[in-house]
Amino acid sequence: MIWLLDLIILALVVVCAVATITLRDLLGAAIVFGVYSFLMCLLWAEMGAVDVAFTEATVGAGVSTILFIAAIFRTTRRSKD
Amino acid sequence: MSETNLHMVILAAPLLAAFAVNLLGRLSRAWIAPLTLGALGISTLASVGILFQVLGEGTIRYTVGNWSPPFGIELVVDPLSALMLLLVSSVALVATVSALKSVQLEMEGREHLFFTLYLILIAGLVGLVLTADAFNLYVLLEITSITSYGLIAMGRGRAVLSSFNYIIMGSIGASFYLLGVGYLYILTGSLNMADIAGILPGLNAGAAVATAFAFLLVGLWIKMAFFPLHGWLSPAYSHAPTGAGVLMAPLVTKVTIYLMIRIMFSVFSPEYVFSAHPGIQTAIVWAAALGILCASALALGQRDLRKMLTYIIVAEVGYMVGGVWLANANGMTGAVLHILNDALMTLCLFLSVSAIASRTSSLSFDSLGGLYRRMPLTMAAFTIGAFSMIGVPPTCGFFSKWYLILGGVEAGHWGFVAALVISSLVNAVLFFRIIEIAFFGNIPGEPVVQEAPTEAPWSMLSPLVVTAVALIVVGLGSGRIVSGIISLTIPGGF
Amino acid sequence: MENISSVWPLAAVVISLTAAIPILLSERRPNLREGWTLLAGLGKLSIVAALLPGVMAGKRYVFTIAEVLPGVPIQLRVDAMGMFFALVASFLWIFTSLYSIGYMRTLREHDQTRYFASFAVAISATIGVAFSANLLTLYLFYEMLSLSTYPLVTHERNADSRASGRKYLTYILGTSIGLVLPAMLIVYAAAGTLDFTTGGILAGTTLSPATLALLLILFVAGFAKAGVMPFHAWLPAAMVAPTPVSSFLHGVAVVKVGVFSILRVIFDIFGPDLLRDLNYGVVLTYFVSITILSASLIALTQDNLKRRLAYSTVAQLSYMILGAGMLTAAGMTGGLLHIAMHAFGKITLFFCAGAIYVASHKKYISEMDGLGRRMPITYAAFFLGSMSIIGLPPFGGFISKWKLVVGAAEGGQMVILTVLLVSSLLNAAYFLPIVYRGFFMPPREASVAQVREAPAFCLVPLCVTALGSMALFFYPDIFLRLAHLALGE
Amino acid sequence: MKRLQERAQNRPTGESPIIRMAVRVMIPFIQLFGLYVIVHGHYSPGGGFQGGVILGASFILMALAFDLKTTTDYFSEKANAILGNAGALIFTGLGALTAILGGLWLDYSALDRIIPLGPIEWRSMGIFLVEVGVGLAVMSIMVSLYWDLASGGDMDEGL
Amino acid sequence: MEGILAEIVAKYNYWLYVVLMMIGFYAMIGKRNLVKKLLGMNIFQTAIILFFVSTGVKRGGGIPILDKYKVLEHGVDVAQVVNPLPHVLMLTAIVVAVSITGVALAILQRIYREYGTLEEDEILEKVGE
Amino acid sequence: MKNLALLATLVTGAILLYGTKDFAPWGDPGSPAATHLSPYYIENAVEQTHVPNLVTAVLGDYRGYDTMFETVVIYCAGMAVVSVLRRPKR
Repeated sequence: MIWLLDLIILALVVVCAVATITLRDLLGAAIVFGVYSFLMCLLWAEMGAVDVAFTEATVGAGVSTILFIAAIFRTTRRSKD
Repeated sequence: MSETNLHMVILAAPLLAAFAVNLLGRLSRAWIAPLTLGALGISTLASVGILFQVLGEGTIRYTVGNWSPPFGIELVVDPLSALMLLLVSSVALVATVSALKSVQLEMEGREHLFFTLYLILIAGLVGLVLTADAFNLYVLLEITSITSYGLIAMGRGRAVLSSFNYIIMGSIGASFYLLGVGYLYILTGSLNMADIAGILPGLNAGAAVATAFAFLLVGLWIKMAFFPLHGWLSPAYSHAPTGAGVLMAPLVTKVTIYLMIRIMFSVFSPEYVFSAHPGIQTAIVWAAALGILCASALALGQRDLRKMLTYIIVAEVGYMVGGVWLANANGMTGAVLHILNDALMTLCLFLSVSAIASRTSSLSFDSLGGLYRRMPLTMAAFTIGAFSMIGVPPTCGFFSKWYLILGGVEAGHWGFVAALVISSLVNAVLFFRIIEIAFFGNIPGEPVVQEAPTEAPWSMLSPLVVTAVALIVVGLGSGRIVSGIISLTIPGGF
Repeated sequence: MENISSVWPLAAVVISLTAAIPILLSERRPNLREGWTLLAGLGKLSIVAALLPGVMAGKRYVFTIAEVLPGVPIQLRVDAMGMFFALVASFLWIFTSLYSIGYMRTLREHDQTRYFASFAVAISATIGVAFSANLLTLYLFYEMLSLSTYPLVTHERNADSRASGRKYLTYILGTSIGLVLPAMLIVYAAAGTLDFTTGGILAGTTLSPATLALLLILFVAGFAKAGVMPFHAWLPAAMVAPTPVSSFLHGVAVVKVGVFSILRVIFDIFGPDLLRDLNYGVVLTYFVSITILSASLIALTQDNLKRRLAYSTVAQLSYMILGAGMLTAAGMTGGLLHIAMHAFGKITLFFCAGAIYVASHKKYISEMDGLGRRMPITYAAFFLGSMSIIGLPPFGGFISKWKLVVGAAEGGQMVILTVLLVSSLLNAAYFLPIVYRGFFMPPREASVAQVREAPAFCLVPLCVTALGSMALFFYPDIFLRLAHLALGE
Repeated sequence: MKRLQERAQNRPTGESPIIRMAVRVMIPFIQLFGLYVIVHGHYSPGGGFQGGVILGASFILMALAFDLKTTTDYFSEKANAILGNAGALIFTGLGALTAILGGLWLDYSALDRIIPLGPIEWRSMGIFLVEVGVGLAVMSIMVSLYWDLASGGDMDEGL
Repeated sequence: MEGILAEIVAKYNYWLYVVLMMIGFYAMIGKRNLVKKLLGMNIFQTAIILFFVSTGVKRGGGIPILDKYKVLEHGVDVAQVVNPLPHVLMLTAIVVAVSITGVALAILQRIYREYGTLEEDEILEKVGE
Repeated sequence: MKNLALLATLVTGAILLYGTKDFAPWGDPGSPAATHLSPYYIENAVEQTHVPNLVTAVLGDYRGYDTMFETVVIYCAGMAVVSVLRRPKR
């Protein structure tokens, strides 16, 4: 079962990464990036890197995303590509 | 403080002073100058001491936290790094004297922030020179980068855009470097340079080692703006605040070249670097030659003094990379000597640019007319710096060029020799164009208006004069420097 | 040969360099400023003269400034050849300075301080070239001379002088960086040294004849100050400078430095024997013969007096290289001697041209009809100078030309002999009409009637040099001795 | 708490009261958790960095639910700057201190010379001190990053 | 074919990281929107972190948090614990990544203030190049 | 431009994949990375520092120098953002 979960996470990570860079709505992209970070964090926790996973959860999925959102709020949501 | 910690002083003084500047500087700006200059003065003194110690007793090895080398982080001071330490700390000291003034003029109220970043940048450069740990090098590389991004973005107008560009390129470079470290780590299980160097020859993993080597090098090339990866440098340095440009232009690329030498010869070996892939060596020297020519051509197209100088920096990077990759002792000597000389020449030119910028509205060629009359000392120093760039003896630029060309002749690499000669000629054209404008004023035939002498303030002029004198002193002393220090830095196998 | 370590060579070089500082500082007191100039000139001449007896006795004074490259220090060494040149240069500098004072003050030129300071640096560099112990030191002072004369060439500050300055630098710096520097490096890579050694340092090396030929070309073309065609174009262009500068450039320093450097390279880097073995001497003589003839022909067509003199200089310079290229004892002596003889003659001519300009503001020969009667002393000196250049007795020019002719005859080179004779005729053809027009043609312009002799500061130097070139015919001993010593005879 | 209530009353428009209420309740717990993560870094995942981020996040959350002014009332800019500097100084200063005490840089066992706890215990202690420093620095920098980015450098209303 | 498949299965993490790296790298150099470039940068860096963390994995290894007293008395079986060193390195790398993101976002806002857009081509147009 | 970027990306990816061919299989306990340095930390860290969380031990002590600079990095980031973005108070 665990490898199935693993495989799903792997697939989702790639999907999220692609979505992040293709979404035209920057806010959406930032949110998807948060999801991506969180999936990454799951992946690392599963690899035994609990500290890294914890950090990624707080930083990547948390603060980083918030900073992105803050910056996007202050600038523009629109993106041409 | 015990003697063994002497080289930590070089790093710790600016680092601790940075926090002090941030805390006390926001209370009163009177604190900033004494703290900054004091810290850098201590650094310079300590690095002089270290240089003599290393020359007397040989390489110093130091383990942070008292953990034996492969497990803890090791710092190594060999003659080359001792030389670099002295270069970094003294250039920083001289640059700071001028930067204190120009920052005061340019960014009222943000001085403490500027000098916090500035001092940490210096500490980062010192750390880069000291470290013998591949991952620690990455962290310090990012310190120097992140402070540079900040310092550049403090400039006006397009500075932010260039800084953003620099962030993207710099991050790619650092990430590539980190990938290289990762590949080495997975192959050897170690991060200590000497340890890796011991393990690598016994490995049977040609592809991965080659990949690691390629990524380490490309990463550093991006950071040092080696042609064709140079795009970020020119806008970044030309739009940076003058105070930041004076520090970054002489030091950052030069330290990165030092790092390249470190990686090539301390992690890998000359045999591996030059013999394992014979075509690569020639290709890189050709790339360097091409880079020199293209950067010189680009410099010719500029109509702004600082922009022009930044392209010259790119060309000079080609000199040094090419010199190292010539794979003979003369080329290597030339490259190392040129690191020293180029830092001084660039410092001299950027200091005079900052002195000029304090008195003129812009740095485009049109506004430089008649400067000799108005700022004779500044322009005299500028002229010496220009002569050094062109390679007129006895300024120091001539001697490193001498070794580089000699190395090229020895290696039979005529393309590189031709590139060096042509770039010297281009430099002559570039600088005499400016000297002519500054000498005559811009509008032909029109009588030059006798203006009141407006020489830059002494705090900007004195470092400039010191540097100009240093150019000649180093030139005349280059025989001693080569035989006393640089000859010790040539790795075995040359 | 005995080498004596001595600080005097350095003093001889540096004295005028340091004089530049008080000159710059005493901008507001012209008399004091010119005092410094003259003081430095006299000091320099006396130092050089003090070293003369030792050099005549076969000693060499050596001073090492800095050890800059392995095996190649920045070193000064006074030997016979250097002494020969230094003597000429430092002697004539005093008169050039005197003349400059008169010229600049009469015309109320601007920026006189900068002018005299650059002058002082330039003469330092000239003596430095003369006393260089190796090619690197020579290169150093050569570049220093190029750069310090740039402000002199562009003194006028107008578009014309800027263009000439640019041309000057392009030729001089371009060739020295682009041609001499690589050549020097190849020599260093092959021989491991750059020291001037009698008999040359390239003889024992492994360089192929083709490479040697390339080196010779690089050096002869690279020292563009010598004005060998096609690298001569800067010389007529540089005539926009004030006349004392032209006389300094052509009579004393710049062009002679170029020739001197080429002679140094031929004698002490290649060595006559090597060139003789390879038969490159003949090629060189033919090559410069072209310059001699064509420059003389061009000179005939020039109406601007200074340009005519300039082309004459181009031709005369190649005489010296021609002499060296003959590789016979008499020829080489003649080449060397011609440096001194031409210096005295040509400087007189330029002084005269300047004096004419100061007195009458005339630049073109066609305007100078009848001027001789208003300025008899100047025109007489001009006549003496041109006789020396043409090479007639009793003038110094005769001795050197005679040696050249003898050298050509010894070498059995009839072509060269013809060239010498034809060019002498051409010399006469472009100099004598000037004198003739001055004395015997009626003035074309009314303004000529008001012209009076130039001030004494101008007149005295030109008389001295004119008489000097005559005196050299009767007392050439010192220069002959030095030339023989230099050639190791 | 009282001030939060006042502010909530002063600005009736804006975010929903439910969120405000929830945030008001959550913040102390978040901060407690942050401290726990820092202090317990020796025994469980976490440490100065993660704890610092969590502490910083509590203030960010406050700023999100209320407004920027609220946070600057609680945690002034000056205090923030001093804490940030102090955090970084604790780490580097500890390094300098060990060097001054005659050890090598960051060799915590050298601290044994001031208070004799035993070198190994001091290493553990040193790591703890360092983590606290990191925590302080990270917290204040995270908060300041958010302040600046959310307000565009004006430090007024925030998002 | 078999060989390649086996290789992929044995090293699928490396493949994954290369794919992510390529996505990030492409965004950094190919996308014209500045925020996209930064997102790409973050993806690139997480990919590298993934790579490093993967190097620390041991099949059958537990997390690198031990029981102090047990270890002091009985020692520890190296094979039972994953390699902690890459984790340490990556903690540092994450911090560096978030710092750079912060600075970049600040600069981004200044750019927007200055040029009113975040599209690279539009900015270049405004700058006049 | 985009094509060039794609090409550069593909080349980089290909080189990186080419490099992985010499790696030990994923999770191999006998790989150099797992056998050279890390056993030392796993075996000795608790004893030498009395910290059971190995990551914290290595982070805080063995590689404390890195962590010090890590703190400096984030500190710099804070300072840089303030200096770049903050506008003086009216």
